[in-house]
Amino acid sequence: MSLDVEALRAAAARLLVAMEREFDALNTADGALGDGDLGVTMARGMRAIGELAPALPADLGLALMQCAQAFTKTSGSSYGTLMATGLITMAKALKGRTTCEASEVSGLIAAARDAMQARGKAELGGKTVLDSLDAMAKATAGLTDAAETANAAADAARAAQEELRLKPATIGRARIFGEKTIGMVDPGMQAMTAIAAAIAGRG
Amino acid sequence: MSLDVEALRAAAARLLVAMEREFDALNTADGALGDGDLGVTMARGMRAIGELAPALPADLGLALMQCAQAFTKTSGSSYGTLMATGLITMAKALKGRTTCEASEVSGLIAAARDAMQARGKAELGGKTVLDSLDAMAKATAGLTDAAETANAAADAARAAQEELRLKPATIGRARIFGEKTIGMVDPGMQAMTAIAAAIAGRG
Amino acid sequence: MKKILNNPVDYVDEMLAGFTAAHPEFYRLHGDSGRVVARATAGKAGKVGIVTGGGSGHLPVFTGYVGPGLLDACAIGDVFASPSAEQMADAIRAADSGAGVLRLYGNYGGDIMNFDMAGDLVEFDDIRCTTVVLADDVASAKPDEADKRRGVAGMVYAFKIAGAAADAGHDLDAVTAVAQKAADACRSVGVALSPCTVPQAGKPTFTIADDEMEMGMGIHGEPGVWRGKLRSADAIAGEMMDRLLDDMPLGAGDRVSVMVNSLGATPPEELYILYRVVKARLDAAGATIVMPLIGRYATSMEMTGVSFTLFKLDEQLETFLKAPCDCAFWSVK
Amino acid sequence: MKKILNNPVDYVDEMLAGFTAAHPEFYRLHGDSGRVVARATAGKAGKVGIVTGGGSGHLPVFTGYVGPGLLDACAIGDVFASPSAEQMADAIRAADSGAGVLRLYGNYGGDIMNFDMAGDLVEFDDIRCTTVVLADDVASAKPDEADKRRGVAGMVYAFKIAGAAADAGHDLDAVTAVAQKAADACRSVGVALSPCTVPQAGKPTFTIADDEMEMGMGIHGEPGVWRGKLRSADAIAGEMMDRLLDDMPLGAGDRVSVMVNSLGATPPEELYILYRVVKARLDAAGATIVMPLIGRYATSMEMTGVSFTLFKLDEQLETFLKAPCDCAFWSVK
Ligand SMILES: Nc1ncnc2c1ncn2[C@@H]1O[C@H](COP(=O)(O)OP(=O)(O)O)[C@@H](O)[C@H]1O
Ligand SMILES: Nc1ncnc2c1ncn2[C@@H]1O[C@H](COP(=O)(O)OP(=O)(O)O)[C@@H](O)[C@H]1O
Ligand SMILES: [Mg+2]
Ligand SMILES: [Mg+2]
Ligand SMILES: [Mg+2]
Ligand SMILES: [Mg+2]
Repeated sequence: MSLDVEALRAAAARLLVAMEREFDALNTADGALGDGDLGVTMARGMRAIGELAPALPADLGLALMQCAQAFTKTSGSSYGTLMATGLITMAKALKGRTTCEASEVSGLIAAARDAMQARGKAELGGKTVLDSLDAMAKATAGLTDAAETANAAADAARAAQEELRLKPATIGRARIFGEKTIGMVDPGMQAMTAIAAAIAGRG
Repeated sequence: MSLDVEALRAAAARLLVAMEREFDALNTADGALGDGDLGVTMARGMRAIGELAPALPADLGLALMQCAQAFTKTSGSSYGTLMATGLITMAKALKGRTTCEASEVSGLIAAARDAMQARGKAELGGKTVLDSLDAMAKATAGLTDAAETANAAADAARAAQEELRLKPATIGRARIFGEKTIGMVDPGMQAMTAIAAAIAGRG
Repeated sequence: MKKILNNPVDYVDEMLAGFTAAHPEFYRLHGDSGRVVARATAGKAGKVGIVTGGGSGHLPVFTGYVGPGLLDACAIGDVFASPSAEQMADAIRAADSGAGVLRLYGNYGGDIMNFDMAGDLVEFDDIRCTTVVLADDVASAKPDEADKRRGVAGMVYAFKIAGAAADAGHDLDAVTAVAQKAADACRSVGVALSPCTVPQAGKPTFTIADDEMEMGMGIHGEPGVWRGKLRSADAIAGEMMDRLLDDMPLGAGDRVSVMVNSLGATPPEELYILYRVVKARLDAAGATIVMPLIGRYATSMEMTGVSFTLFKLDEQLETFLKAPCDCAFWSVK
Repeated sequence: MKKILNNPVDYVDEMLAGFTAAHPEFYRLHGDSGRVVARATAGKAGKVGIVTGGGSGHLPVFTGYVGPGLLDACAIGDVFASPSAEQMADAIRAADSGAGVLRLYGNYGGDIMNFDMAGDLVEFDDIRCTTVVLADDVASAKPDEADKRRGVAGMVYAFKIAGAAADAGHDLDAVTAVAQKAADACRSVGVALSPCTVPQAGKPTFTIADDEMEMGMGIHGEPGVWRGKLRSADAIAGEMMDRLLDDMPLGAGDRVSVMVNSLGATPPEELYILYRVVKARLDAAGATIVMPLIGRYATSMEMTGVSFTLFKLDEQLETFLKAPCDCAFWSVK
């Protein structure tokens, strides 16, 4: 089964529900290490995407580009900007196509990861959303079934979050807290875990 | 026994103790109806008088004038200014004299009351320190013994405070509270009750 | 409501030490009470002097408004306490350059008694004094008792007008008359959300629940007209405008300056949110806003809250309002 | 920490509506995002443009400093959130008059990524951009990692210097170089006593006990160097000066501007109390204070606290610091 704009719309609907639910949790996680706005960023971004979802074009590239713009328009937070950067990268890759195979997902995630790395100038292993994406790209490599791919990505995001939890933060506002962040979940990774779970239909 | 500068010094010492003790009580009473500074005013004024007490001249007029100036220098609050006005009036009456008879006290209080009324433009019966002084002047009229005079003044101040408690405030910051002040003691009367008690050696 | 201070007793003296050290181009201490501030450069000889005085804790009011086109001198009391009569007399002397002095201050018992006493003191110096008492707070008394109202942020407009009239060379009676006209043309109302702490008292002046506000409260925490649940910015601004316009109706063709003033902690962001409503209401009435003032002009240290002031102009008042003035907190060019 | 607002989602848009309505002589909205403010009257054609951007909640930073002798345009985000890259691109376009644009903003991840992205976007418009990132907060990283420091109140000095250099007709590289020199000559440190509330979050950004303070805290509540019992004003000021002078020693003959800045709720009375110590320390070092700035220049809404900034001058910087500028919050004549 290949992915099309309908699948994108359905995912957007699930993501909106998930981000509204995680609003407080993400704000709180970000508040402990940063400025406490990550829930706001995600909920606003997803609401904006939700608004344009019914009118999204069948061209997946154009559709993802519109999603990226919705994100940049509602928020200039680090995470919002990185998300938009990732989406634009995927949009460019899918331009002119109305479907996408599950087998392409790993490559798309990896491309997003690289673009976001270039934008944010952070290293892998720095305990950021990049580590989530890296794990997701690796876990989905070679998979061809959509459900299997989504599940593998969700599992990988959670596993990466727990693994990196034990390292100190080195990037963004959390960096200042240094060693104190050992044992704390990176809010951006927590958000990506929630995103991947919602895409996989886990709630 | 006639009153001299020694008696004034002793009274000043008792007043200082009394006003330090009443600091919070007077601030609180004033805070309920005004701006909460009456304890500050009284303590600072009495401290200033305490500082100059050892050097007060034998001339009672000069001595009281110096006390009045000590009050005006430390505070410009309504009560401080009225106290100074009253003291200046008494000072003028006693200028050039080193003693004063108990029989003169009633007249001195009445003169202070009138000068303070002229300064503050308030009516008698308005629930202010004027009512305390009015009662004290009346209660001490005709008395010749110093202790008896002091006790009569202290009793009268307390009685006036309780009597006026049942009326609404009409003057100063408390006026705005209107009928709500019925049942509440006027802070300036409360201060005068404490002053009269301290002068009478009641603590 | 946390404060950065040393010994509370020294709050005002230390404040004035820093204040005069920071702005020697505007302010200098006069006399030896340490509580009288005069212009760094005296006004022209023969100019009417404008003097004010009042408690500390309201910066820029009172001391901050000493400067060209504004006040000549100011006596400063402890926090929320009147300066003494002697200090006021010193301020009057500093302000005098032979043409007499206007005493221009807020309607508070202590200040009135002391400025009266100060007047008695300077009579010996042959300084002629007049008085305009400022009473702009509509929440503090009904219109038929308007002379009992408290003086609040509208005082700033009166300082500006009197200062401009004096600088323009008018004589004492003319300056007094226009200051009185300005005072009569001001209406203010305030709302408080949280108290402030008088340093020497050490605890907040009043208490108020976390979800409450008080409409009409005075700048020392004096009682207002109601206390209740915190409302939306638009509802608060709407009620404040109602109260002001009930007291001083404005209509088509009227020209008015407005001040949206923070009592201290309320940030300019919120003042601008409120100003939308002020402007919409005046636009709807057909009145024209002249030189709106949005910021911290008359405060109560760290109190949370705002006040609105409407200042209805005629041609003379508008000219004086727009005349140049300068001080560390406000300048008109 | 109580706020006067309507729907928290509208806080910034309503603020900007009131802001531009109040000061049309200084500010106008540019483009249709509603989040870009430009000078009411554009700078001279051929002048280098100075653009900034950042989160709301810091007035007068950032938007307030748009004006003659200062910034040309500003992109404004939600409270404490970077504006978007598109808004920044719009601001860059508004600031451009053919001579290129300096992007001058605080060292925050979101702002950097977005200004970089905005630079990519305006490349199509053939606008040449340079960047100076401001990182003056000594408490946020050790000297050997100075490039990781946060940008705080020192940004205001950088705006002033860059604006003056651009107005003086210098080209983009020269303006960029002097802005970088100004940035390198600023050191700041802050102390917070109580938090503020981001409207959309609805609760205070951090909590702190009634008798505690945090030394070195950032303007969004980012962690400082220690948290402990509230100290006296003189002890606080002394430690802040130690930290600044350790990082940038000053001695005889040095000329320095100092900013004693309230984070919002702390009143000017307390800033003056602190300024005594600042002045005494610099006097003792033999340094000369030039144009001290005491007030609210860079805030965090209703946060209680202060920051100190030292800005070490050379002849060129002093000339630009004293050059005229004007906006609704600050003017130099
Ligand atoms: N430079 C960066 N590179 C990669 N990820 C980053 C970077 N900066 C921040 N992040 C991610 O973004 C999350 C914080 O996002 P957000 O709350 O939007 O930041 P801010 O409010 O500081 O702009 C972090 O937990 C981290 O996962
Ligand atoms: N005009 C007046 N005439 C007589 N007594 C007055 C007058 N005004 C105030 N008082 C007295 O002074 C007391 C308040 O004193 P104080 O706290 O010093 O006033 P404030 O702080 O308002 O200047 C009142 O309780 C009242 O007894
Ligand atoms: Mg964040
Ligand atoms: Mg009082
Ligand atoms: Mg008082
Ligand atoms: Mg943020």
